[in-house]
Amino acid sequence: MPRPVPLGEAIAAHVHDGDTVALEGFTHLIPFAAAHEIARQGRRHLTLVRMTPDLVYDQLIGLGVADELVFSYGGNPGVGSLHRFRDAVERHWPHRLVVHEHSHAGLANAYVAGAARLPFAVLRGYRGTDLEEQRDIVGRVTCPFTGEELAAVKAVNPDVAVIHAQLADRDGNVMLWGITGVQREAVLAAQQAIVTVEEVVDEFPERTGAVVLPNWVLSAVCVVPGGAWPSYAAGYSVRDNDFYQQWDAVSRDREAFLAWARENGLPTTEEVGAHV
Amino acid sequence: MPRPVPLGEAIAAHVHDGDTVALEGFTHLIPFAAAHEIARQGRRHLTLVRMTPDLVYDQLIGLGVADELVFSYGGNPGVGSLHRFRDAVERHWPHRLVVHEHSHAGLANAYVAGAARLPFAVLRGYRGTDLEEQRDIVGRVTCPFTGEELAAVKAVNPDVAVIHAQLADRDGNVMLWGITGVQREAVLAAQQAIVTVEEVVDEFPERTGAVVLPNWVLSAVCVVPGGAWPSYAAGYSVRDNDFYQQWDAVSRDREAFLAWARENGLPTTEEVGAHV
Amino acid sequence: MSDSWESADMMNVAAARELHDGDVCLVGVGPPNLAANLARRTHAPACRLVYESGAIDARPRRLPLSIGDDDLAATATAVVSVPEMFNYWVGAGRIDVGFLGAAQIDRFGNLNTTVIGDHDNPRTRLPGAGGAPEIAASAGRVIVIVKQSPRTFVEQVDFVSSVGYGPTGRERRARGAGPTLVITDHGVLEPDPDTNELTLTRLHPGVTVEQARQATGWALKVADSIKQVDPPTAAELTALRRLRNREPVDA
Amino acid sequence: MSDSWESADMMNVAAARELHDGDVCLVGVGPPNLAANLARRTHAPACRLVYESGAIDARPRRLPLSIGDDDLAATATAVVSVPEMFNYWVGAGRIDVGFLGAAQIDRFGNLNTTVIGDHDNPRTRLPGAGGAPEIAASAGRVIVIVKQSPRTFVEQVDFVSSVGYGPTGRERRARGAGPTLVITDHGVLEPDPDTNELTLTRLHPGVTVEQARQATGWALKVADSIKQVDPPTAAELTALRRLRNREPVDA
Repeated sequence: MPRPVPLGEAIAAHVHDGDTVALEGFTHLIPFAAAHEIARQGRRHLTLVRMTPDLVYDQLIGLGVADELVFSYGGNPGVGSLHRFRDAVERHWPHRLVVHEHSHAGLANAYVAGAARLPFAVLRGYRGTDLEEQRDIVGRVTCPFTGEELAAVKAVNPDVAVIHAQLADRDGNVMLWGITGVQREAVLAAQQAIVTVEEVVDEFPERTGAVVLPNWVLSAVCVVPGGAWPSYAAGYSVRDNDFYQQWDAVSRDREAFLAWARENGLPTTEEVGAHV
Repeated sequence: MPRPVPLGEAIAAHVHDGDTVALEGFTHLIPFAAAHEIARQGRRHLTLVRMTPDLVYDQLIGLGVADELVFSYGGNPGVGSLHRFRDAVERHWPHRLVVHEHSHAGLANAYVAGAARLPFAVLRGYRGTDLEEQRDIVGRVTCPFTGEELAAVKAVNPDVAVIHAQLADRDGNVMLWGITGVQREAVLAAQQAIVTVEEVVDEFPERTGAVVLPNWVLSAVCVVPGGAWPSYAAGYSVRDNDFYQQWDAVSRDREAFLAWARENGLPTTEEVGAHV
Repeated sequence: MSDSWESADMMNVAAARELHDGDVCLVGVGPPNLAANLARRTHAPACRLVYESGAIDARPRRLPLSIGDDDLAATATAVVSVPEMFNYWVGAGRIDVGFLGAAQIDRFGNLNTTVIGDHDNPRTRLPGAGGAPEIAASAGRVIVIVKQSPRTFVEQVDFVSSVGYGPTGRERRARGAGPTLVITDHGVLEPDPDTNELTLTRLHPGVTVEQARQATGWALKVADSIKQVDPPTAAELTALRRLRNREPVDA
Repeated sequence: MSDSWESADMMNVAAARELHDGDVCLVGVGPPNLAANLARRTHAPACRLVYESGAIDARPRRLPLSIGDDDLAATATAVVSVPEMFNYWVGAGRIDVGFLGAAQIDRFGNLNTTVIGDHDNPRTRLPGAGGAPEIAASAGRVIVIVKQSPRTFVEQVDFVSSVGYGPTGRERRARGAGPTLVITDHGVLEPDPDTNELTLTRLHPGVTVEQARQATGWALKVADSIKQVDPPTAAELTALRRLRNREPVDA
C-alpha cells in the first residue's frame, strides 16, 4: 500500500508484537510520531534497533515496549544520559532490557550487509575492544588474499523499518535530504518499511545529497507533518533543543515519566499488561 | 594542487610509467581528454583499470600504453567489439595485454574495498563461474555467523584515478551528477586523483544524486570543457553515438587506427619506443 | 504498416511478452533492451526498468542506445551508484526478471560471454561478464535471449561466465530460480522440472522441431506437447518498429 | 571581557591549540565539539571539521548542540551517509585528528564509555561506543579530552570500548598512531616513546604535579622536564565565551 494511509493503519498492519523494529534517523528526521503510535497500540516484546536510541527509544523503553535493544550510542546528545534506558538496564524497570551493542561503524555496516542480503559485513575496528566478546554479532574473518584478520558484524534485517522523510510524490516514492544517516540501508535491510512524510508533492525538487526510495520497496507511506518533533526535518522544522533539555528532568524520575506518558495518551506496562 | 591546473601539467605530475591507473565513468563522463593526454605524453606499461574499457581504453590499448587490463565488460556498447582490445588479446598487437577479469559487481566491490582501505570485499556472485579461477583476485570467505561461503574480491587501489565531472567550485571541490557510476569509489580508492571539469562556478547548484568530492581528496582539477567527448556530460553535451558507430570501422583495421592516431597527434608504440 | 516480420522480431516479441506489469526488470544492452522497452510500450506499461548503470524505474522516451544514456537517468525515479545497484538491488534479490544474452549456452543454461578458446590465449575475445553473473545468480527469473545455432548452442561452453544450473544441471545454489526461459529465433526452451535440461517447449510460427534440432549443438530434448507461439500482433510490430527507429514514445 | 578562567576552559583551549590549519578533524559531542570549533575561530580557520553524522567540511555558524544539527549539513561541502562516513572516511584513515572523551581511561590510553561494573549487570550504564572505536583505531592522531580524577583515571578500565595501546601498552596494531595526547583540566599526558605509558609532560598554569598525581588512580609517571602550558589568551577566552553563548560567527 504505497499510497498515503493513516499512520494508525500502517502500524497496525505491519508492526507486530515480538517484531524486530528499526526506527532510524541520525539526530535528524527521527520518526517520533510513528514511535508514539507503536506505543499507543500497545506493542510489546519488540527488539528495537537504532544506532542512537535517543529520546525516541528512551520513551519506548520506559513504556515497556522493548525486550531487547540493538544500538551503538545511547545518550541524550549534548545533554547527558538516557535515564529510562539506564533504569531498564541498571534496575530492570519496567523490566529487564537485553542489550546488543555495536560501534557506529559496526551497526552501520550490519545494516549495509542487511540491505545487500549478505549475512555479514567486514570492517576495520572492534579489534581489541570488549565489544568483541559479543560473539553472536561480532566476529572475525581472514582476508583470503593478504591473511589479515578483520572484524565482521552479523547482518541486521529488521522485520520493519520506520523512517520519517520530507516528501512523497503522488506515486508514493519518497525523498529525504540533509543528514540522511543510515535510513537507506535500514529501509532496504528490512522486510517491511513504513515512511512518514511532511507532505506530498507532484514532483520532487532537486536536492544534493537526497535519498530517493522507489515506492516498490516501501510498505506504507503516511502523511504526518511534524512527525519528527522534537527532532527536526530540514527545510520544515528546527530541532526542539528545549525539549531535549527538559526530557532530562522528565525521564530522570519514574513518576514524572509516567505522568508524561499519561498526558500523551501513551499506555505503560501496567496498562497494556506485561504479557500479551 | 587543487586549483585548476593545465591538464598536461596534472598528467605529467601524477601519471608515471608503470602506474596502475583507473579512468572511470560508466558510459557517462568518460575522461577521454585526460586519456589522450596520457597517450600524448607517451606513458607506457600502465595497468589500466576500468569496469567498461569502452572506446577510451580501446584507443589506449591500440596505442600501446597498457601492459595489463583490469575490467568487467569490454564491448562497444550497442555496437559490438572493441577491436583494438581484441587484437591485443588475440594477436598481441601492438603487444600482449594481460587481462584480470571481474564481473561488474566484483570490480565495483573491489573499488568499494579500495575506497575503505579494506583488503577485500564480500559479495554474492562468482560462485560456479570460471572467473573464480583467477585466485589472485577472486577468493572465498566463510561467514563466521552462518557458515555460508561467499565470494571475495581483492581490493583495487590504483596509483591514480582520473574522472571527468561537470563542475568545480573556486576552492577546487568537485561535483558530478547523472549516472555517477563508480567514480566516488575510484577516486577514494586511488592514491592520487585527477579531475577534469566542464566549468568552474562560484556555487554548486542543487542536484539530486550528485556526488561531491572535497578538494582535499583530489590531487588536481583541470578545466577541460568537452573533456568527455565522444561520451557525454549530462547538462553539457550529448553522447556522440555516430563516433561510437564509426569507431567500429576505424578500430577494425590496424592501418585505419594508426591513421586516426596520427591525425590526432597520439604517438604509437613505434614512436614512443616499446621500452622506456 | 506491414504484417511481415522476421525471426528476430518474433524473438523480441516473445521475450517482451514474458514481462508482466509490476515486474522489476534488469535491462542489459541489445535484445534485452528492445524486449523490455517493447513490453513497457505494449502490454506491461507498469513494468519497472532497472539499468545496471544505476537508473531505477527508468522511463526512456526513445530506445536507449546504451545502458548509460542520459534519458535513463533523467526519467528514472532514482539514480544510484553502480556499487549500490549491484549490492542493494541486484545482489539483494530485488530484481524479478533478468534478461541475459550469450555467445554460448549449454543444455543446462550455463552461459559464456567471455572467450572462445582458452582464457589466456583465446581464439575470440568476447566482451566479458559485465553484470550477468550476479543477475544470473540473484534475479527471480532469468530469461536468456539468444539466436539459435550450433555455434551458440554447444555441448560444453568454453568458459562459464554465468551459472545456469551447473555442469550436470544439479549444482545451482543461488538465490534466484535460474534461467527459466531461453527465447530464441526458433522457439522457447525451458528447463526440465527434474533434470534442468533445456527442453524445447514452444515453437515460433513457421519453425519446425527439425529446424530447431539442426540449430542446436546437442541432442535437443523436445517436450511431448509442444506449443505454438502466437505470431506478433500488428500492435507489437508497430511498437517494435518505432523503437528500432528510435521514435519518441509520444510521437 | 574578563581574564578569569577555569580549569575546564584551559582544557578546551589546550585541546584547540593542537589542531592545525588543514587538519581533517573528526568532531564528537561535548568538549571535542567546543575545542574544534574554537580552533577554527582562532588560529586554525582552515582546519576541516568532519562530523560522524556525515557532514564533511562543516562550517557551523554557531556551536552545534548535536552532531546532527542542520547547520552542519547546510554549511558542509558534502554530506554523506553514515555507512559511507565510517567506511570511506573514518575507517579509510582520512581523519588526521580524532578527539575522544571517556568515562574511564587507563595508563595505556584504553578508553571506557560503555559500563561501570559488569557489562550484563552494570552498576552504571554509559552511552556506549558510538564512533569512538574506529576513530581510535584509524585517526592519524587521537586526542583524548577528559577531566582528571581518580574515578576517571583508573588502574584498569571496566570495559575496553576503544583501544589505546592495549592492556600492556604493546598490543596496538591499528592504522593510526593512537592517543598521542590526553588533555585534562590539570595538564597534558603523552605516551612514553618506549612503553606507551601515559606520562605527564605539561602542566596547566596554577596546577602542581602533586595535584595531578592526586587526580590519577595509578602511580602517575611524570616527565623529567615538564613544561608549562601558556594560559588562555584574551582572544581564546573571548572566542570560547562566544561559542558557549552560541553567538553566530559573524555577530
